[in-house]
Amino acid sequence: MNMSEILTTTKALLQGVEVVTILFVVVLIASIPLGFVLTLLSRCRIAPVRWVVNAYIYVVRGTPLMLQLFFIYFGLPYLPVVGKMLVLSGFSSALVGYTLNYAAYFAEIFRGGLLAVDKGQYEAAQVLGFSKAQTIVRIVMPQMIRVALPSVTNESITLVKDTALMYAVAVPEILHYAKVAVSRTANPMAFVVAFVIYLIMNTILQLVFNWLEKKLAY
Amino acid sequence: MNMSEILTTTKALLQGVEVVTILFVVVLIASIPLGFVLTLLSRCRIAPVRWVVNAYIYVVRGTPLMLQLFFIYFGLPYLPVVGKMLVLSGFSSALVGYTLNYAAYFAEIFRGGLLAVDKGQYEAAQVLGFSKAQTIVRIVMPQMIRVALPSVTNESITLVKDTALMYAVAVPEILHYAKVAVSRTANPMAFVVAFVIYLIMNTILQLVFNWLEKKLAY
Amino acid sequence: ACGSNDATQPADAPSTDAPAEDAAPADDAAPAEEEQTPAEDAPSDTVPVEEMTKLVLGLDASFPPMGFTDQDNNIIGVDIDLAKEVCTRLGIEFEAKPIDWATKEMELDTGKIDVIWNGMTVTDERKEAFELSRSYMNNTQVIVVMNDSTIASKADLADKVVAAQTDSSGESVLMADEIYASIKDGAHKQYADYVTALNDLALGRIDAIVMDEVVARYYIEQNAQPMTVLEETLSPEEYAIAAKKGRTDLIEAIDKTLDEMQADGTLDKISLQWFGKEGMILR
Amino acid sequence: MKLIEVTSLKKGFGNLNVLTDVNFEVEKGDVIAVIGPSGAGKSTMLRCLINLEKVDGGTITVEGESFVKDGVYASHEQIKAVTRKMGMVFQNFNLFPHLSVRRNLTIAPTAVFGKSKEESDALCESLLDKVGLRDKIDAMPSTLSGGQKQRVAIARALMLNPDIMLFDEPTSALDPQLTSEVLGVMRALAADHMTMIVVTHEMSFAREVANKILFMCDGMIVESGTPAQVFGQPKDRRTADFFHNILE
Amino acid sequence: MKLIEVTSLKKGFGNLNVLTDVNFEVEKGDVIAVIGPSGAGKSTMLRCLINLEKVDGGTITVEGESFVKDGVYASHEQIKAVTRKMGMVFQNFNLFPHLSVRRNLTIAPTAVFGKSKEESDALCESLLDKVGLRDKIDAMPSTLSGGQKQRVAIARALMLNPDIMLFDEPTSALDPQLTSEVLGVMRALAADHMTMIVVTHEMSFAREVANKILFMCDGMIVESGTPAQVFGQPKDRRTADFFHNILE
Ligand SMILES: Nc1ncnc2c1ncn2[C@@H]1O[C@H](COP(=O)(O)OP(=O)(O)OP(=O)(O)O)[C@@H](O)[C@H]1O
Ligand SMILES: Nc1ncnc2c1ncn2[C@@H]1O[C@H](COP(=O)(O)OP(=O)(O)OP(=O)(O)O)[C@@H](O)[C@H]1O
Ligand SMILES: [Mg+2]
Ligand SMILES: [Mg+2]
Repeated sequence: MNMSEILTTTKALLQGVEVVTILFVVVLIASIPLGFVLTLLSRCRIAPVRWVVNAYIYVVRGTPLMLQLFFIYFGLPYLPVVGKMLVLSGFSSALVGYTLNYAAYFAEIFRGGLLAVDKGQYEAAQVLGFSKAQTIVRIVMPQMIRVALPSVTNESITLVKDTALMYAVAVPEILHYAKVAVSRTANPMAFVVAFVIYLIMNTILQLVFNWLEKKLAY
Repeated sequence: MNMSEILTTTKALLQGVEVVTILFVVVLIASIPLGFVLTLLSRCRIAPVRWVVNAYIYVVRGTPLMLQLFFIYFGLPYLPVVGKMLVLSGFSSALVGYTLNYAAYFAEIFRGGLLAVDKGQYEAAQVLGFSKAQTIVRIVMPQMIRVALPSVTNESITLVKDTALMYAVAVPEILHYAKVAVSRTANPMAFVVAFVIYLIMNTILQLVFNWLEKKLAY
Repeated sequence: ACGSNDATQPADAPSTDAPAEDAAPADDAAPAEEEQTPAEDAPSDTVPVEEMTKLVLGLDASFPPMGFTDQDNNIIGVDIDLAKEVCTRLGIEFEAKPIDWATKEMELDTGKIDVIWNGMTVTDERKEAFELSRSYMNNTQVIVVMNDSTIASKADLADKVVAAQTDSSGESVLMADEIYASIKDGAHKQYADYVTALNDLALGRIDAIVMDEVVARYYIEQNAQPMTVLEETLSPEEYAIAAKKGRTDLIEAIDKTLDEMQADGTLDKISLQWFGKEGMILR
Repeated sequence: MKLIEVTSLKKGFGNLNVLTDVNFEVEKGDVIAVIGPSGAGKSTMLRCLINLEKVDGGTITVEGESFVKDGVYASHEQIKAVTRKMGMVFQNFNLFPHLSVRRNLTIAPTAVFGKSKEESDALCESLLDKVGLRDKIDAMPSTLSGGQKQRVAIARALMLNPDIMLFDEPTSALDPQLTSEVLGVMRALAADHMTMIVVTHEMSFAREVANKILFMCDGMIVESGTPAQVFGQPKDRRTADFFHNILE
Repeated sequence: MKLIEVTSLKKGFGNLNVLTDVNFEVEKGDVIAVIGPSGAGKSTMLRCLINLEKVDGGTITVEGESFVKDGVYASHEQIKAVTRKMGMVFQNFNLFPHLSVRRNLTIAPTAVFGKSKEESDALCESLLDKVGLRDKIDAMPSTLSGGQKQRVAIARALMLNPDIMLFDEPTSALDPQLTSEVLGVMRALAADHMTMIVVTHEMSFAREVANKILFMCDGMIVESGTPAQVFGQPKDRRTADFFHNILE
C-alpha cells in the first residue's frame, strides 16, 4: 500500500472522528453529573430509592453495553403507551445509552471518592453552620473530584474505545469505516490507521486530564 | 415467542458459555501474574526497561482490544521470518491478545496498589533481614492484593463482557450465538437471553470476589 | 464473472420515457398487518407506499460489488444503483443506511429501514420472516480455494477445514450438502465477514470457503488474489429484496419498477457497468 | 444566668452506655479543662454539646435557650440558632484541604451567613494576626505544620464570633514543640475572657490556665473543682488513680 | 571494645546537610536517650546506623566491625552481618497488618533465617509474656491498641536476639496512658541490660532510665553526658533554650 492510499484511508477514517468526538463530549458532560446524582441517591435515607439505584448500577455494570444499546434503539418503541414517543435515531439512542451506562460507572467511582473524604470534614462543616447541600457542594465535591479524577480519566479512555459499539445502532464510526476500507481493499492497513487514530485521541485526552489533575491538586 | 423456543434459544447460547468461561479463566490466571511482573518492571532501575514497559502499557490501554486481536490474528503471520510460525488459531490469538491486554490493565491496578503499601513496611522488612524478593513476596504482595482486589473485580467483570470481541477472530461466543438466533428466528428474544446470561455470570463472579475480599481482609 | 446463467434475455431497450406509470393499486391498504398483536407491535404504523417520501435501504456496507463503501465512504454497488433508479422512478428520496448485519431484522421491524437490499439470498426462513420481492439476480454458492490447493472438486473437501460466513446462505447450503459430514471436525468454521475468511484462506488457516460466486469473483479480480473458484458449485440461488412482513404494497411497487427497468434495458446497463457484461441482472 | 447548663445528660452507642449522667454548669469567662481516662466519654460529651451526637436524655441549655430538653430536641432552626453560639476545634484540625487559609476562614461567613467579602477578609486578617499566621494567609493547609494548622482552625472557629469555644484534645496530634504554639494561642484567648471548654491531656495547661477542672470517668463527672482542689486533694479514688498512672 | 562507635558521620538530602559531623560511642549496657528539637537529624542518625539511609561520609563500627568506613560501604553481606546485630522499633510500629501477632514475630526467624517453627514459636511466646501480650498471640494487628502494637513491635525486634535496640520516638504516636505501657516494657529491657538508643520526646523517661543523654541540634551532637549533667547544668545555650521551650 502506498502513501497516497494511506492518506485516502486516513481521510475516510477521519469522517468517523467527528461523530466519536461529539458522542464523547456529550456523554461525558451528561453522565458525570448524572453519576454523581446516582451516588447521592445510593446513599439516600429512603431504602427503596437506594435499592432501585443500586440495582440499576448492578445491572448496567453486569451486562454488555451493546445489548443495552439494542434495547434502547430497538426495544423502547415496543413499550406500551409511551413506545411511540421513544423511537430514537441511532445517534440519539447512542447518546442516551452511553450516558446511562457511563453514569453507572461514574456513580461507582464517586462512591469510592466520597469514602476518601474524611468524616471530620462533614463535622467541621456542620459546626461552621453549613447546610447539608452546602457541605456537599462546597466541601465534599471538590475533594471527592480530586480523588476520583484518575478513575474518571480511565473511564474516559474506555469511552473513546467504546464508541466503536455505536455501529450496533447503525451509526458509522472510525472502526466501521476501517472495516469497510479493509473489505474494499483487502488490506489491513486501515486497521493500523484506526489504531493510530485511537492512540492519538487518547493521548490528547490524557494530556487534558493530566493538566486538570495538576490544576485541581492542593 | 413461547417457552419452548426460549429454552431452545437458551440452549444454543449456552454453547457460548463454555468458550467464554475457558477464555476467562485462562486469561485471568495468565494476566494477573504478568501484570504484576509489568508493575515491577515499570519500577525497574534500568531506565530503558521502564520506558518499554510504560510505552507498552500506554499503547495497549489507548487502543481498542479488537484492533489488538486483529493484529495478533491477521498481522503476526505477515511478520518477516518468524511470521510463518505465528499463525495462531482464533482461540489461541484470543488467549494471547486478551492476556496481553488485561496484563496492562492489571499492571496499572497493581501500581496503584503498591502505592498503598506504606514505606514503613519495606523498612521494617529490611531491618528484620528480609531480602528485596522476600519483602515483595511475603510483605508487599499480600497487602497490595487486598487493596487492588476491588479494581481486579471490576476488571474481571469487564473481561466477561469483553469476551464478546472473540468473534472478531472467528471464535463464536455468547453474543454471536445470540445474533445467529435472532436472525434465524427474526425475534430479538435471544438478546434478552444473552443479557440474562451475562448478568448471571457476572453475579457469580462478584460473589466469588466478595468472598475472596472477605477472606483477604485483615 | 459468473457465466452460469441461463435465460439470457436480449437487451431490448424500448425505453418508454414515462418512468413510473404509478398505477397506484390503492386497494392494497395492507390489512394483513392487523394480524400481529397490536400491543406488542407499536412501531408498525407504516406509511403506504404512495405516501412515502423516502426509502431507507439497509445494508451491510461491505459486500462488494452488491453494496459496499468506496474510499470516500460513499455507499455504492449494484444494489445501490438499482435502488436509486427505483426510487427515482417512484419519485421518492433514497437513503442508504449501513447497519450491523446482525440487527437487520430489528432494523426492519422497528421501521428504521424500509428494505434490506444487499444481495440477500432467498431462503425459506426469510420467506417466512419478511415480505420478499421476486428475485432479481441469480447467484451460485461456490467453493473458493488457493491456486496451489489440492482441492479440485467438492469431494476433495473431505477432512479439510471449510469456512462460511455466519448466517449466510453459503453456510446453510454447505450444511445441507452430503459432503458436510466428512469435512474436518464435522463442522465448518464461522466468520463474521468474507474478508476475514478470505484473509485466513490466504494465511492457510482454512482450506476452502463456501461463498457467493458474485462476491468471490469480484474480490479475487479486484485484489489479484492467487485464488480460484472451483468449477463444481453447490446449489444455485437467488437474490431478493426484503421488506417488513405485511408491506406488500412496497414490495409490489419495487417489483413493478424493476420489471420496467428490465424492459427498458436499465438492468443490463447496470449489469454491464458492474460485471462487464449484460444479462447478469434479470427477473 | 449560666452560659451553659447541662443536666442529666445520657448517651449510649448500642448497648454501651457512654454518658450515664452528666451535669455541669459553665459561667461566662470560665476556662474549663475536662480530663479523665481514655474512653471516659469526654469527646462524646463535647460532641453532644454542639449537636454532633444526638443525646438519649437530658437537657442542654445555652444562654437560657435549650436545644434539647429532657431528651426532646427542638426544631431544626432552634438547634441551629443555639449551637451557632459555640465554635469547635478538633483534634485533627479538619481544615478544608482544598481551600487556602483565607478561604478556610471566610467560606462560612460569606457562603453560609452572607457576610460581605470585605468584612470577612478584614476579620480574617485580624484573626490571623492574633494567632501569628498573617503571612500564611494564602498558603494551602497541606503546607502548614500541625501547630500552624491548629492555629488556623482556632481562627476559623473565631470567625463566627462564638460565645463559647469547645476544644477536643487540640494538641494531642502535635509533638511537644508544636503544642506550645497552640497552647500559647489558647492562653491568649483565656486572657481575653473567652469562655472555653477544653478536653485535654495537657495537665500543665489544665493546671495553669483552667479555672475549673471536670474529671470524667465511666460516663460521669466524678469530680470537679479548681485545679488546686482536683490536682491537690482529689476526693475520688479514681481521680487519684488517674494522676498516679500518668507519668509526670 | 565499644559496642558502637560513630565517627564524623555526614549525611545530606540534596542541598540540605542534615548530619554535619556526628560522633559518639555506645558501651555495652548503655541506655542512651537522644533528644533535641525537631529537624535536628535524630531520626536520620538512627536510620543511618541501621542502614536505612546511606551516609555521605564517616565510619560506623559495631562490635569492632565497620560496615561503612570513611564513607565507603563494605560488601552487601558484610553490611547485612553487621546491621543484623541491631533491632529497630519505629514510631509507627510498622507491624505487618496482614499477619497475626504470632506470624509478625516468627516470620523473620523462620522465613528469612531458617529457624524451626517450634523454636520460633517458643521464643515468640516467651517474648509476648515479657511484654504482657501472651493472650494476643492470635490477634491481628488492626485489633490492637497503639500501645499494644508498639509492644508487639518491640517483641518482634527482640525475636532476632539483637545486641542493640534502636527506638525512634516509640511513644509519640500514643496518648499518655498508652505511652506508660510501652515505657514500662522499655524500662524492663533496660533493667535486663539491653543496650538501647532511644530517640525520644519523653523527658521523664530520658531522665529516669537513660544513663547517657545525647542532645542533637543542627546535625551535630552539641552536648552529651549523664541526665543530671545535661538536664541540670546544660553547657550549650541551645540545650538550655530547648528545655526552656518545651512545656514541663
Ligand atoms: N460512634 C461511636 N460508636 C460506638 N461507640 C463509640 C462511638 N464513639 C465513641 N464510642 C465509644 O464510647 C466510649 C467513649 O468514647 P469517647 O471518645 O467519648 O472517650 P474519650 O473520653 O474522649 O476518650 P479518649 O481520651 O480516648 O479520646 C468509648 O468506649 C468509645 O469506644
Ligand atoms: N528523605 C528525606 N529527604 C529530604 N529531606 C529529609 C528526608 N528525611 C529527613 N529530611 C530532612 O532532614 C532534616 C532532619 O530530619 P530528621 O527526621 O532526622 O529530624 P528529627 O530530629 O528526627 O526531627 P523530629 O523530632 O521532627 O522527628 C529535616 O529537615 C527533614 O526535613
Ligand atoms: Mg476523645
Ligand atoms: Mg524524627
